[in-house]
Amino acid sequence: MTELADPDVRAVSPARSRYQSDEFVARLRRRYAAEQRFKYAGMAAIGLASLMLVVLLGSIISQGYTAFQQTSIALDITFDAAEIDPQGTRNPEVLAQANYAKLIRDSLGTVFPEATSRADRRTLSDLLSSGAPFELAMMVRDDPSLVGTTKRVWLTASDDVDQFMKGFIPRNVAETERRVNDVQVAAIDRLASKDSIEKSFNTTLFTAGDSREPELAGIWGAIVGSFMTLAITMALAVPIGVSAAIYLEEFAPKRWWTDLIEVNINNLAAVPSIVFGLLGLAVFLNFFGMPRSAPVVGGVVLALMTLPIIIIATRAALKAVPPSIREAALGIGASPLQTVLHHVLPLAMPGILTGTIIGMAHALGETAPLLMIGMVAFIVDIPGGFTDSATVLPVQIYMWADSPERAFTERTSAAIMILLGFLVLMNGLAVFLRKKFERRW
Amino acid sequence: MGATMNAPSALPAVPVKMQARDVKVFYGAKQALKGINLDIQENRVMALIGPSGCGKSTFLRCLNRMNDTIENCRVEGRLTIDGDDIYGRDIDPVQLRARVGMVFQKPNPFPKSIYDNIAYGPRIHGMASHRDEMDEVVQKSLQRAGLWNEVKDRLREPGTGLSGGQQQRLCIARAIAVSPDVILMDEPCSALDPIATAHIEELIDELRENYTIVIVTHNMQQAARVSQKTAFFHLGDMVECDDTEEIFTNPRDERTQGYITGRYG
Amino acid sequence: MGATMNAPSALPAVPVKMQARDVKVFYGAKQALKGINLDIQENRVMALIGPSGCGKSTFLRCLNRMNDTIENCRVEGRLTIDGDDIYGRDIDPVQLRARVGMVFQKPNPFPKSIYDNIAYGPRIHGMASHRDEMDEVVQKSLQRAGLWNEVKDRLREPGTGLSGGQQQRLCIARAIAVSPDVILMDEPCSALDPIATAHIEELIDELRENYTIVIVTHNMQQAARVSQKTAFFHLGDMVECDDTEEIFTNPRDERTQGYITGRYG
Amino acid sequence: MQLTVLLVVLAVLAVVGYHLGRSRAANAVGGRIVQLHSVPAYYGAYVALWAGLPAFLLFVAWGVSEGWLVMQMVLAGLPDRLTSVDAQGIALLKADLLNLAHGLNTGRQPDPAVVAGAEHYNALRQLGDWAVLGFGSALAVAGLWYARERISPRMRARNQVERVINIVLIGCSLVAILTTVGIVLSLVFEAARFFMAVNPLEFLFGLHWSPQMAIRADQVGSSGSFGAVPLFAGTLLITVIAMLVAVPVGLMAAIFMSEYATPRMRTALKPILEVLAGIPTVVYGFFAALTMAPFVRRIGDAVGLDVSSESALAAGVVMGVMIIPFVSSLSDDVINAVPQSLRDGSYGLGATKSETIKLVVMPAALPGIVAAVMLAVSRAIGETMIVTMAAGLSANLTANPLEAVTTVTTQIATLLVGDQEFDSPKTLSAFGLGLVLFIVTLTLNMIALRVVQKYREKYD
Amino acid sequence: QSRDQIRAVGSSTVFPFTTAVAEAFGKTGKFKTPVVESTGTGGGLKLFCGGVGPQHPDIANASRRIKKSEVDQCAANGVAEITELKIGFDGIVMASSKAAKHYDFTRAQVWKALAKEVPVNGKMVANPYKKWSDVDPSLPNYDIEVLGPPPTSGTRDAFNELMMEGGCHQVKEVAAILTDEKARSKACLSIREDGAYVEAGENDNLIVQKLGANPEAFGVFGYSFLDQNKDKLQAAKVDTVVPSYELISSGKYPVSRSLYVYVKNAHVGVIPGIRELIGEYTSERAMGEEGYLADKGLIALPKADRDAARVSAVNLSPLKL
Ligand SMILES: Nc1ncnc2c1ncn2[C@@H]1O[C@H](COP(=O)(O)OP(=O)(O)OP(=O)(O)O)[C@@H](O)[C@H]1O
Ligand SMILES: Nc1ncnc2c1ncn2[C@@H]1O[C@H](COP(=O)(O)OP(=O)(O)OP(=O)(O)O)[C@@H](O)[C@H]1O
Ligand SMILES: [Mg+2]
Ligand SMILES: [Mg+2]
Ligand SMILES: O=P([O-])([O-])[O-]
Repeated sequence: MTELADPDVRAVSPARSRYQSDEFVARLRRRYAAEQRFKYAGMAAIGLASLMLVVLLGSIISQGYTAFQQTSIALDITFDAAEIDPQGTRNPEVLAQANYAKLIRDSLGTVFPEATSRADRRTLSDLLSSGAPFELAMMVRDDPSLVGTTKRVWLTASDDVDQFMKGFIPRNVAETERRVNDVQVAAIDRLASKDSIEKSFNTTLFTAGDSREPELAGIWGAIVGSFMTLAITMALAVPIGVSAAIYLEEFAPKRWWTDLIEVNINNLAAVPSIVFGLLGLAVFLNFFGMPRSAPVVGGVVLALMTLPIIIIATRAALKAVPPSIREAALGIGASPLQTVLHHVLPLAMPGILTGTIIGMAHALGETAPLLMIGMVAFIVDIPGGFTDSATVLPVQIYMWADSPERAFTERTSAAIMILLGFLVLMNGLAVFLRKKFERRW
Repeated sequence: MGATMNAPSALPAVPVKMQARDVKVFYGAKQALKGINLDIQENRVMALIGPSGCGKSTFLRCLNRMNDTIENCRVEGRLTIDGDDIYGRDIDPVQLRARVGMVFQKPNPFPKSIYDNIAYGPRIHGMASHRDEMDEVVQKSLQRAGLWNEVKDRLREPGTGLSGGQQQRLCIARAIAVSPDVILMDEPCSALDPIATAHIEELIDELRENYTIVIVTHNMQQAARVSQKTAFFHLGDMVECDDTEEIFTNPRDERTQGYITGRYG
Repeated sequence: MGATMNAPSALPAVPVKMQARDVKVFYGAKQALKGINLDIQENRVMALIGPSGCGKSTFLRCLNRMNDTIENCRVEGRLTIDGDDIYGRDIDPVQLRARVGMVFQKPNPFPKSIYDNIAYGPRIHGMASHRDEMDEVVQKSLQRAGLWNEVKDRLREPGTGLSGGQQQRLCIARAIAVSPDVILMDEPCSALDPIATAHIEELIDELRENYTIVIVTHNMQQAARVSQKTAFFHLGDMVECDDTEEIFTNPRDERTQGYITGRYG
Repeated sequence: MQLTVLLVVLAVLAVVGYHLGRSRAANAVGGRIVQLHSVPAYYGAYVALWAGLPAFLLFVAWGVSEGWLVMQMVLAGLPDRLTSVDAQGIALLKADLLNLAHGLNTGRQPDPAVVAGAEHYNALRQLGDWAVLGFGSALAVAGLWYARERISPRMRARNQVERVINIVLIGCSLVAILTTVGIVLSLVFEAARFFMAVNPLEFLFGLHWSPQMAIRADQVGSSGSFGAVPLFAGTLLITVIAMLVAVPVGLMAAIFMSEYATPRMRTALKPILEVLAGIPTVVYGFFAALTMAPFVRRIGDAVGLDVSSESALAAGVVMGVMIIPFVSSLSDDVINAVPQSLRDGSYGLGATKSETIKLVVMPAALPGIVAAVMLAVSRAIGETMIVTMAAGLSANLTANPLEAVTTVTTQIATLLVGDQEFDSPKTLSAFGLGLVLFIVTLTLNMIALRVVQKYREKYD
Repeated sequence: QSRDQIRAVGSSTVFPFTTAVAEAFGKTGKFKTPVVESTGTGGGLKLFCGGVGPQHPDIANASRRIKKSEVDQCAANGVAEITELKIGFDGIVMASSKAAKHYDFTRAQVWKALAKEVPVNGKMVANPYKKWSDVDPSLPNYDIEVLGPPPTSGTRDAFNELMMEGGCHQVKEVAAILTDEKARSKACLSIREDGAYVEAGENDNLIVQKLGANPEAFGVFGYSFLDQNKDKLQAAKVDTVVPSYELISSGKYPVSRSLYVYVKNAHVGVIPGIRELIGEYTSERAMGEEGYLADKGLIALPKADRDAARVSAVNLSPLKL
């Protein structure tokens, strides 16, 4: 029996009322003040971050919401058979080749009979989008019986008219200082008085590919491209990243070379993203001869870029699982792999999901590496496969943000809103999964 | 076997340190305690015994409001310390916990050095202003918990690297380092070997002079050895509370009898 | 108090299930076991006793290679099961651990439902092909661990929501659910109340018919009650191993004597 | 088409193999699985691997080499007059063949021999695909059968399966190494050319960065100095500013979410903050340049400070906002994973919540928090757009956050997307910068690893 | 792989014009719409000169003329025949916010304000001017702050050559102080690095918007951005010439440069549609004075040059430097 003959015991156990002493109470008050400060600091942090988000989102939305509307102009178009299909064959080839611009000019001529000079007529046809003749061509292709009739049709207005209607081009400045001249302003007023010009929901934005004309530009191509690219990224980065993390955290012997891999992964996280683009260019395009601008290459490059994020996050999550859980599983004869798959991984899942989300969010918003592999490109056609030329949402945003046309400003913000919509969707899924896996023990 | 008690019996009336009146505890919809009435006397050791899951730990955690940290836990009834309502406005849980220390069932050393584990409490309560004082507090606490000799050369090593029993003694040392009024111990010796257990029991006996102690134990002998009062819990009820000798030799309730005799009678 | 033993003494020669020859264990540079020689007989209960930190858990963990999971742990010497080298090529540690089950010092239920905690082992070993069979295995195991009545209505609730003692019994149930040859128990009853302890001790006695059991305990009485052989460890040495009765009544080494008599003599 | 079918066949065979292997192993010992070397699932996995893996490798090999192989065969079959041209001619011929094989109209009359070649090409590809489907399926069935036959109680199925899995896992880890190798290779040659043109010492220790070098021979160059110190100093400055925003805010946000907020609040807050990480950097760039920078400048003017309209402060702060979620979300996860028993221990001693968090929870969560912060630092170093737009491109050597600075990555990006020339040091300096940045961060990471390893503490 | 889609790479300045042509070309429906990448002139030419075959682009956009070294590189990689098409002009303007007072500059003033070293009292000294009014009292009392492209940009090259070098030559003292041709040229082209000239990246929209936030600053960017932001910006006259469409087109405005498109002859006929595409590009409805490219901000060539481009496009006459 150990002897504890300590006559001095009371020295370390002072008067029993010490926790009610004034000194202690005063100290407690200070501690509580610190507690409050700490809590407020936490709230302030959340508040600050949320405020930033609100400001950012606010500025994006306030700039972008107008892009969801587009101005159109109604014209009575005479689908003159002699003009469209003189032979009367109704051959689609012939119908497609017809000069629909002339139909529009003629129609405008009847609305604005006073415009006789070449310049004025030109000015007037600039009210309509350069895509308007194609809209007519589409109508005729879809319904050849239109030929020979006269019909009131809504045609897309040009971007300048659209901006004017939305108030982004001021009316009360000198004519030389606006892209809509006085003749056009008068024409717009005349159309408005006849209810022949109005704003409606901008479906083009959601269904079309890119275009040089803001009023014809859409982000569907970029959405599809982003989807394909991200699908590849996710399919590669998540399994490879999680596997690598599992290996390093659970199986790898602690040797110099595992340290090397660890350092190396941390280092990759700091490599500027454009360097991954260089890598993609050198290895995938030049060495393996993969196609330029293809989602498959973009996906691989972004996967390499997000890999370190996922690995680091997953390792941190695995590390947080208490060893007693592993012992419990091993102790009843689960193999190390089963231990990891059945117990450790599910417990680490919230952290893994967080890493995946942050990695994917990064990949979803990244432009620079794609520049090197040709995805920063003007691509009109909607990609149909993983090797077709494609672009992605952030690149579309980047290119629109750099376009001179005023109307692209609002579309840039609209595209950002859509991108964020996808992000929120992705996050939503992760929140759901995270909630499923999360538990405190 | 019978209760081999070495504790004094039939104590004179002493002031009541803590009091429970009709204490009910719920975990969500599940009721864990069904109205406990209990007086805990000053400078006495009170043992709580009873089968597993009967609510001993739950009750113990009410005494220093550790239940506050459990999400869906609700406490009803009145609990007092020195006449003050524990759940009342006047009492602050932090202050309360400093007055009512706790040692848990599973040893839970902090992921810090052995030294810092002990110094943690005194430091937050501002009990030692100098390095030397702190060193002394740490050494005293470790000595009283009977761990000093084993760890004196490795005070800077992490507390989590100790064996199970060492960890538990570390937690005891940590609790007594802040010299609370009341010490709650939830099976403090379950991970200890007999020598260490004896050491702790001696310590408890010694602490009793200045402190009030409530101990949960599954070891009848231990309860008999260290406590002056014993309360028997069963299925969320406090069946019986009396002088320890009384309980072990002459239980009034048949459930108590059944339990303490078990196959050990 | 003296060792009140209710175990049979002087057993006839029985086959050896596991054997340790000059087993040394190092944690990094620190030597935790200094050359252990020990025979563990089939269908017997072997108790390991000794002061805290003497290496009981370490030795136990050698027997099913749980030490493999500790980064800097090195095992030397020869350990066999049924004559096969435990650390040899032919033995798969995973399969070994299915044969040599383990209950740990701290209860460590999986953060899953009670049912899934038990069903996990049988499931990975393909021991129950049907839902019904599995239900039966779960029920049997919980019944044998004496937990069935308490949890039968909440099998789908998380195992981590149980009380400390319930958790430990859950872990025991989980270990016996895979019906191993040998069961290693590291202070399995330290968190249990006497009734549950008695239940487990009975279970151990019962299991002995089919299984070999090694149990670490700090409770001399328990060692005396449940084991046929007792080994005394001290500072990394196996000081003495003999029939339990022999050890408790007639220890040869004075360290053993000092320990088991302690203040309990 | 055939290849898709093959994949489906392989998947099915693998599943079948798994079940066959498991039941056969169990039967081999009459249900007493203790007698097996490994648990039955491993025998199942063993058979599944034999069924799936060889055929899958064949599939991959064919997929990679198909185009090249078939093309070689077609070229060999073409008349000499077409193929006996230089490499460029062959390249054009191949393009012609492929265009024809895919039925493209190139707008010119193709050579009949080339047309025949294109048909040959299509036929060969068809044939090859069918052959691979047939051969692959056969291989899978054979593998399945072979593995099934080999099952015996003493067979070390676990070791074999785990070896394969281990190889796969190691392979995954090696992707990171390969990436590094790839990056180094894609930088090192051009970097070497750069260092031949510019003295590495001048590059590393020069205090002046101004690559206004002539890009055209007929254009007279102005100053061309390549001292990278201002770039690294600028990177450091902006990273530090960003961290000063992101770490306190992120960490406090994480603490609030995991310790103070209700679970419902937490599930809502976390993804909201994560949105910050997903906003395209162009947006942050505009925000930094058009809102934050003028704001900082106005504040500075108000208190009488001379603030450049492109300040490191504006860029750094906005970048910090962007990486808040890196710190907050990851830290929140690890803080949440700290066992409750540690908190209880602290509360039991009379600690307040904030004391518990600061003194117990944080140290326990430190390894994970360090990982999160390192990730955030990395992200800050790698970010280009915000700096380009808000802090400008002028390389000032200053520690004053109110002045304009530029960063290494910004320069790399600008040099690479701007007008380049093959062997102008101006263009090549991007590669030099990339390589040196790579080495610098590698060194820093090495140091960080040592530090973290030293202070890492385990808990349970 | 085969390719049925034309690929163009190169200058970000020419990008808006080539894309407009590509789109119009695609709308005719006979061919797929070409893919146009914005890689910068040098980067584009590097890709373009990489070789012959479907993995290499067919067309390169350039905001400057191809260099001899680049032609050599092309030849070394087997790209022997290149057709050069000059497509139009780009004016480089100096503009400020409408909120500021309007001022006009001479090139000499601009040079003095922005050069690294200027002659003071017969010596070249580090540029001492802080305000425009220091350069010339007739100029505004504003801090000199010019937001312009970085040295990696083609626009910057042109600005250097046309504005700075031109301005430098107007300052007679320079020639007097620096007799050495090389040193003089260097002095003429060096832009100060003390913050007065802000390298604002390649995003011209950003410059335009920054001018809004900072009315005392001037911006340097392409004409098309001025055209789109007439209501917000006012352009300074340079040497008394207004940067208007007509005056740039006629060559009176001193700071304008030519834009080019290069075509890889070897790909014509292999990749479908190249001939038709450049036909569209050089057509009057595209690059004519009233063509859709003019609407996008491209300044049309004189009639004779347009005709010459059209002939080149038909004949595919290889470039000889
Ligand atoms: N956090 C919790 N949530 C829900 N139920 C709980 C929780 N903690 C305890 N319980 C339940 O409350 C009852 C009392 O638990 P308590 O921990 O107080 O038992 P105990 O007497 O300490 O048992 P033991 O001796 O095994 O530790 C048990 O049925 C237990 O399952
Ligand atoms: N992972 C480890 N690393 C380093 N040392 C360890 C480790 N685990 C145990 N030790 C040390 O090895 C010695 C034996 O420990 P062990 O856990 O076997 O003791 P024990 O006999 O089980 O004690 P207790 O009865 O307290 O559980 C002790 O000194 C302990 O501190
Ligand atoms: Mg309890
Ligand atoms: Mg132990
Ligand atoms: O992209 P640029 O080469 O025209 O600057």
